[in-house]
Amino acid sequence: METKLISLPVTVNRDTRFRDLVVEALGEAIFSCYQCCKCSAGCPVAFVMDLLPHQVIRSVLLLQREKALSSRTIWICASCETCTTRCPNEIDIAKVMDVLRQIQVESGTEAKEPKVPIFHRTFLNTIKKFGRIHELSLLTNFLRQSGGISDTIKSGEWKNDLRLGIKMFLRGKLKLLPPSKKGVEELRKLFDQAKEHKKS
Amino acid sequence: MKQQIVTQQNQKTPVGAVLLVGGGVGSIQASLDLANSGFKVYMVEESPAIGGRMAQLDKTFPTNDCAMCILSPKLVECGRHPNIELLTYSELLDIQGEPGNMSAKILKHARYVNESLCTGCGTCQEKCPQKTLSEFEQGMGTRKAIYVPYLQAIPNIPVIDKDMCIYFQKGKCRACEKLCPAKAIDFSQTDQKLDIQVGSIILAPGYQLTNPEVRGEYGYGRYQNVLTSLEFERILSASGPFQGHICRPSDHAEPKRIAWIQCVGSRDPSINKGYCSSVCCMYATKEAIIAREHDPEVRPTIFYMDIRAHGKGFDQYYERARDDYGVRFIRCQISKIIERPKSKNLLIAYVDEGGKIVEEEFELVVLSLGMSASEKSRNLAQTLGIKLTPYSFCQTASLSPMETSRPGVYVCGTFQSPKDIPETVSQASGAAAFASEIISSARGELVTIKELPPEQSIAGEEPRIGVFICHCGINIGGIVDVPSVKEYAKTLPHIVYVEENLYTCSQDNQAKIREVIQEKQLNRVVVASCSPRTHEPLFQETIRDAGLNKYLFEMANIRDQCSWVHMDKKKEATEKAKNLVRMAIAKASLTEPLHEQELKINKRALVVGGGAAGMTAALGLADQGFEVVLVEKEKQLGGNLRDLYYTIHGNNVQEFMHSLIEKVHNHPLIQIILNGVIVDAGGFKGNFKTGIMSGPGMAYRKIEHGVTIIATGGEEYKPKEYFYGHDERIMTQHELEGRIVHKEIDPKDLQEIVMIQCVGSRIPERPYCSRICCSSAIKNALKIKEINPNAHIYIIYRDIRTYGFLEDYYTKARKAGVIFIRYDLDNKPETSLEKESLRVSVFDPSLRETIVINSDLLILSSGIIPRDNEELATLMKLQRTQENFFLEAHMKLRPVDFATEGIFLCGLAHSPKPLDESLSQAKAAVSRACTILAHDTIMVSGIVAQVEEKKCAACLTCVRVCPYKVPFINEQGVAQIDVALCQGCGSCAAECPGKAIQLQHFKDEQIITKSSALFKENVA
Amino acid sequence: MKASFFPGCSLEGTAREYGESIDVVSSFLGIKLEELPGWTCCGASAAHCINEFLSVSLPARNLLLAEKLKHDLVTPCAACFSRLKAAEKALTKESKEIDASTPFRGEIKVLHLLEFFSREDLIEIIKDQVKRPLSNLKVVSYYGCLIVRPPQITDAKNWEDPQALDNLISLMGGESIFWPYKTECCGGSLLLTNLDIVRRLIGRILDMAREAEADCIVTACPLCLANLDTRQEEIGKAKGITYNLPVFYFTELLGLALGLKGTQRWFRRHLTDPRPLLKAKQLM
Amino acid sequence: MRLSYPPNIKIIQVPCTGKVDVLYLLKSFQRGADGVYVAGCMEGDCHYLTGNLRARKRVEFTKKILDEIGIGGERLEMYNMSAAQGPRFVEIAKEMTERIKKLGPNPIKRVASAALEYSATPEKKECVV
Ligand SMILES: Cc1cc2nc3c(=O)[nH]c(=O)nc-3n(C[C@H](O)[C@H](O)[C@H](O)COP(=O)(O)OP(=O)(O)OC[C@H]3O[C@@H](n4cnc5c(N)ncnc54)[C@H](O)[C@@H]3O)c2cc1C
Ligand SMILES: Cc1cc2nc3c(=O)[nH]c(=O)nc-3n(C[C@H](O)[C@H](O)[C@H](O)COP(=O)(O)OP(=O)(O)OC[C@H]3O[C@@H](n4cnc5c(N)ncnc54)[C@H](O)[C@@H]3O)c2cc1C
Ligand code: SF4
Ligand code: SF4
Ligand code: SF4
Ligand code: SF4
Ligand code: SF4
Ligand code: SF4
Ligand code: SF4
Ligand code: SF4
Repeated sequence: METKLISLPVTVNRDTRFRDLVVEALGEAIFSCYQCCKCSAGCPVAFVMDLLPHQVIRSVLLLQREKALSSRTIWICASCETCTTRCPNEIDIAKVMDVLRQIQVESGTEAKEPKVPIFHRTFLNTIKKFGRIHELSLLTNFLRQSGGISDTIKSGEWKNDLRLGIKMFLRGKLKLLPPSKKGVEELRKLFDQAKEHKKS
Repeated sequence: MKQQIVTQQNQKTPVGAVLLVGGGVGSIQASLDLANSGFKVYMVEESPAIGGRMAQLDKTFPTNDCAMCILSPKLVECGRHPNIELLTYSELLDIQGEPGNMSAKILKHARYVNESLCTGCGTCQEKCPQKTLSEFEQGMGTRKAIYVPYLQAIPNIPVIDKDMCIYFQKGKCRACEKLCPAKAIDFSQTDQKLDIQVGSIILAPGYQLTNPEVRGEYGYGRYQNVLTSLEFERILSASGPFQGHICRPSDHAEPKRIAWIQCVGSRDPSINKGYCSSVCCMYATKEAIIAREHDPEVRPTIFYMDIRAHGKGFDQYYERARDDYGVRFIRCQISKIIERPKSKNLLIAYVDEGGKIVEEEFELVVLSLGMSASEKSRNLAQTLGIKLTPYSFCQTASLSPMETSRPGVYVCGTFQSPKDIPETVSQASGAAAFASEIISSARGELVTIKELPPEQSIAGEEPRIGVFICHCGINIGGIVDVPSVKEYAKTLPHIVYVEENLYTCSQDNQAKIREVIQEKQLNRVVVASCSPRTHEPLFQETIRDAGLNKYLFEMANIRDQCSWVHMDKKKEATEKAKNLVRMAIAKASLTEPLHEQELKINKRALVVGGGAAGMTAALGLADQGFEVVLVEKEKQLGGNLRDLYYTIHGNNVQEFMHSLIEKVHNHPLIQIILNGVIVDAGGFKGNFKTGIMSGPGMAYRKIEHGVTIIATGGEEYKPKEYFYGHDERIMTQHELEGRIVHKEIDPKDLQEIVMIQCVGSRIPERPYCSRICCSSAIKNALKIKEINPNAHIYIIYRDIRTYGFLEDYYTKARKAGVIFIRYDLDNKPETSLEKESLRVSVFDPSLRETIVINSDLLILSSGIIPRDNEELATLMKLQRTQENFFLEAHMKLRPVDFATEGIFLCGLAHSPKPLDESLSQAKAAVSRACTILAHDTIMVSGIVAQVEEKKCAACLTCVRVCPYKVPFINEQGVAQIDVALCQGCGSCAAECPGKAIQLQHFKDEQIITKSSALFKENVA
Repeated sequence: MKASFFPGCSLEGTAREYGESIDVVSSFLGIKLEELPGWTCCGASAAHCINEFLSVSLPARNLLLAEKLKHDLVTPCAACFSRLKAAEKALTKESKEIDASTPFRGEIKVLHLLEFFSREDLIEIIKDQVKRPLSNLKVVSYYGCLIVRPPQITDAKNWEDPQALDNLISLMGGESIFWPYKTECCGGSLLLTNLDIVRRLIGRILDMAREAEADCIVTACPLCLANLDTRQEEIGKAKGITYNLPVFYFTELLGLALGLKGTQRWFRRHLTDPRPLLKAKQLM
Repeated sequence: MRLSYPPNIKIIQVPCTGKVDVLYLLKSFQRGADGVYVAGCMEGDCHYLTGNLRARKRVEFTKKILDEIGIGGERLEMYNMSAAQGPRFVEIAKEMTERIKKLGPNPIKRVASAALEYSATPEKKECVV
């Protein structure tokens, strides 16, 4: 008989702790998924995903923690909310992605698309520092953190980026000085509180 | 005691009339059942004509019958029935009173056409200058301000749409009034209120399509080439806006790549449409097949979630679509349709079988929209104080889906839950049984029975023929030179009288025909006019009223077959009209009076099978006042109910069964025969004779009865698959249910449970869906979850078929954490059984990997097979399907009748179905049976085959040929045909080598003379 | 007409012309948009991705500030709008312990600038004041994701086929072209991390605008504009086509149609220069 | 729908095409019909279950006889159509007329052309044309 196996058989897990975390954040709704694939069919970035959105939901339901957390998908999801908007079962798939990202970050392991969480962290750090985003600082910090500078140089992208940067600058679109640190004190408190609200 | 007398005095006697709300196929069926079993019927329909949605459909699944062809005869019958009063363009405002005696307030909207004067000639419609979009054509075609909704509409009386009429809007025009030859236009009409006394009410207001705009991502209304399924039906229809030519709205090009998107507005809890609409999977399949038939280059694609082919013959239909018609089924819900700005083609992205995203271009997309209750019917229910479900359908008792929350008011069809035509029809009959039960004592009190004059004998007379030639306004007269046809007719042999009329069918001309018959001593009448389809019965009635046998009437079809189809060839049309008249006269001169035999009806019923269906049928008939003999082959009643404990809705089945058995035992009109075996059977509708052996001594009895109901049921298939029988952890759903109830299994001890669906069903050996096993599995899974919420349950399925509101239980099960894993026939789950471990491995198509579950129990959802019924089928000459379920007379419109008249079927004997549907169907069988039992005698059609014994060589040809197995070789060694059984098809006559058989009214001589008459002139 | 204004971080940087045009147009229309004093970043796409608590508390802080001022909070950025609305819903659902002393009472509304400009009274004024109708200008409206999605958060009514921009275009005498990509995602949040994905997304949108024979695109979000405007050249080059599809903020077009000063300055800031088009259409 | 078809076609109703006798077909030709066709319901859709299948067999058989006696089997045909197929009805009427015109008049007689149709279940057949 022709076999259609793509990977080795997986024995179903009985440990539900991972799924419980997601359910805690999203409610029982996630169980109601009937795998209709509507989320995946409408996802603008599905073409570069390793796990399609419906498969992400499925892996949560089938207790496959590793599969979900080590996916590229959770990082390249553009948070466009298309899936959430159209899911017939009112599953907030975009939020599932968020929750999985949060769990992944807290797990301390390396993300499949490491640049993305680095970017987000840099972003939040910028806020923490200035209260608002200063695009230039964000950009340079991110490039430094993610090793992006050498990447872009290697790929030759830097020429593009440089050209773009110069154009932006010439058009007055790059603000050079960071904003004054309004409300930063208050924000610090929030960031501290945030640490107490870890997932696991 | 005293009190009882008082209440009895207060109670008015029941009224023998029923009010039907709605004029769709459901209502039509219920009204015919009721009117034919002795009750007066009022049918209130809000639109100008009856027919409902079915009239708009092209073909119908799974037989692909033309919807209009099979509906039209029923429409005509309703329109002509003396005991059915059609109140079209009307609505029910309110009801008052008690069950059995209610008064209904009805608002009859002004039609502005006098119904008794209008002859339906259509002149007004043709001449009216004001065009508007036709609702019937879903806005894709036009109609006039004065209009009949569709061609075959009943009543064929137009109505003026006040909002569109120029006269009403601007005070000028009145063209219709001027041109109406019957002077039927009446602008002074006003809305009228009527009060009608009835005993009971049936609501059948049907459904409306769910608004496609609830799912804006599909662009309906924005994208021209995105259509609703009903719009597509009209496009397919030969009488539709494009004459059945498939073309798309944007550029009228022929689309080749057509996609259907399923479940639009159904199975969508996010918009409070959590239910499945039950019909859209099948109608999309049908539309795809028909599109392919119209144009073999069409490449249909259906995007679906589960194919719900849960009805009789549906799975085979679906497979044929896929395998023979190349319909592509892709399991993916579509997120969005994108219209390409220039070509207006439509892009659809989907996930293919291999888990890849594919974008494909289509030229036309059809949205398979679901059913919703209309706002109007919701309001009506509210005024009547009838409870609705959360989805705004009519709420009913869970084991009695025809009873509303208000006593005396019943429901049927799609207002109760989404369903197809056969289920609507069957439920309609069921509702009719309920509605008539409470007024059965008033049966026959309000019906009209016509007194007829004695028939005059014409024996030995030469033919004296009268000919009436109709102008049909200008329909005939405008093309055919009627006066010259008249002059010509006068020259033909046997003609005593010829007359032309503007409208031969009008009331006054009917009177005229009667007069002329008397005056001129006519003994044959020929009318040259429109069409026998609609008018032959009318003229036959007229000559019968004048004392002539109705078979002495003959019609020449000079409108539908002449003037209408040769409009541009007036001369030829006139010539042809003459030919047709000559042919009709030739045939008329040879017609003979035929006598419809009157047979007495035995008012007893035989019910075979003492399960839920059989017992319910027996009780139903007995409650209508008829004697019943109930035969059960086992030693006790109950059938499958004996080991069924709860339904998915939570009913206590054992309690239900015991009370049913008790009622059956205690009913004075029911006689029960246990351990009964049917050993011989004979007779015909109204007069059957059946031999039964019963009891320990196998005593023989002959039962005489007028009708038979077959309720021999079905049983669980005992699996041979998945190690069933080799391990006590492996069992069927049915067995699981029993073990839980009897505490042999405690769900608390279970961690992991696997259920496998479609065991023994939907496989080449048994290609049908057993319909109930999906919900049985869900029922039991929910039961386990209720007791042990931590149990992990995996249901391995092919398609989940929780049609209608059952979908809610599927949703509930998922929410409770039951995991559903899909498999294909070529990728079945595998089990391995070792001492300790019971492992099931299955390929999960979502994650595309094989999953292995270590299970505590393996539950097989095995299918339903019919009980052994071969002998019974042979004895009673009953037809069966390939799978040995019994076969009804017509899949769509006669779902509980056998082809053999007087025999009905219900329950699992017909096909697998859950308890509530078996009970409804049993009621339906009761209603159908009552249409016979209500009468004292029946007339047998005069058009039957007769054997000339001398010529018969007993060659057995007729015995072989007759589709109804009527002819047999009698004791004299010649063929004999029972007139009560013969359907009059003429097959035997055509094949009898000795020409020993003649079909009355279509004798060889008559047909040959008629056809030869065409050539008389040429050859002479 | 008064409202608190939450400009969002990019209005001082990449979206300068948006900020400038908002100022000019709103003061012309007699609207007082008062910058929320002490506002801080809403967390944009970063917070909700990696920190649930911050995803609500960052925008919530601003919401609470605004409630004190008792005016509705208007923001010109889709991402800010989305985050503020999400916070609004979260706060009204279960009063979270953000700042227990001043719980959110839900007395003010969060509005996107586009919504605000679609108020009937403003529409009436704009209709009367159009000086230079955008005749013959074929415009496709691009709303992007977060102004409309998900409707449970945004309270959008016609989320699959929004109309606000199209209505404004028609109001200004332009030709609003129907196209199917009004709300298709441009990948904004991936701009810095996954440029190749973003290029593909933008490329599709630009292709569709071309197929619809549009002259230009109008948006109501700094991120959308940045994405669609800045990368046209490089995407086109890879495919061997020149898009040359100017992208406008709707307020810029309003400025143009209302005949206000300063438009030149705004248009100069665009990477895909709109001036040749506007000249060709005799709008400049 | 009122589509037009050639007026040389005359319809003879029978309860079911199952009633169409070989005799009728032959007689028609004997009397001078140039062509005859039998219009039955779609296969599998017969109102009387199997009448149309029987009719087809008989028509095939009669065609052979016609060939043998020199009239020609092409003058006889059996068609299946449903009552909704008005256009098809017309198409067949035209097709048959064309065919007969090509064949010329029935060799038995010399005069004009006429075709005869035996049509089943009249109540269904006509509603469309
Ligand atoms: C596109 C499509 C294709 C289909 N194809 C098939 C098929 O191939 N086979 C099949 O079996 N089924 C098919 N169906 C389903 C079929 O249409 C229904 O099963 C059937 O019409 C139900 O009949 P009904 O009598 O319940 O309701 P309806 O046909 O809806 O009739 C109800 C009638 O009641 C009238 N009415 C409504 N409210 C009131 C009121 N308040 N007062 C008075 N009158 C009222 C309406 O005007 C209407 O005439 C299809 C459905 C659709 C949408
Ligand atoms: C395994 C199984 C599980 C089911 N589970 C559910 C469920 O969970 N929920 C639900 O709603 N429905 C369920 N059903 C369906 C439900 O049981 C039936 O719809 C209902 O019982 C009606 O059955 P019936 O009367 O038509 O047939 P049966 O119950 O089969 O009764 C037929 C009776 O006729 C007798 N009989 C047969 N042949 C003859 C003969 N020649 N002469 C005399 N007597 C004869 C039989 O002995 C039997 O007593 C199930 C059915 C089966 C088989
Ligand atoms: S759209 Fe919703 S129900 Fe469908 S697969 Fe995605 S999450 Fe599941
Ligand atoms: S939110 Fe993420 S997963 Fe959902 S459609 Fe958008 S990109 Fe895809
Ligand atoms: S009066 Fe009205 S209905 Fe009559 S013809 Fe004129 S427009 Fe038509
Ligand atoms: S013209 Fe008169 S009789 Fe004819 S259909 Fe119209 S109203 Fe009826
Ligand atoms: S699954 Fe149900 S609702 Fe969906 S298309 Fe099929 S029948 Fe209709
Ligand atoms: S009988 Fe005459 S008037 Fe009546 S409908 Fe027929 S053709 Fe018309
Ligand atoms: S399990 Fe039963 S009801 Fe479900 S699809 Fe299979 S055969 Fe049909
Ligand atoms: S006419 Fe038809 S039904 Fe009657 S005996 Fe002959 S073949 Fe049978």
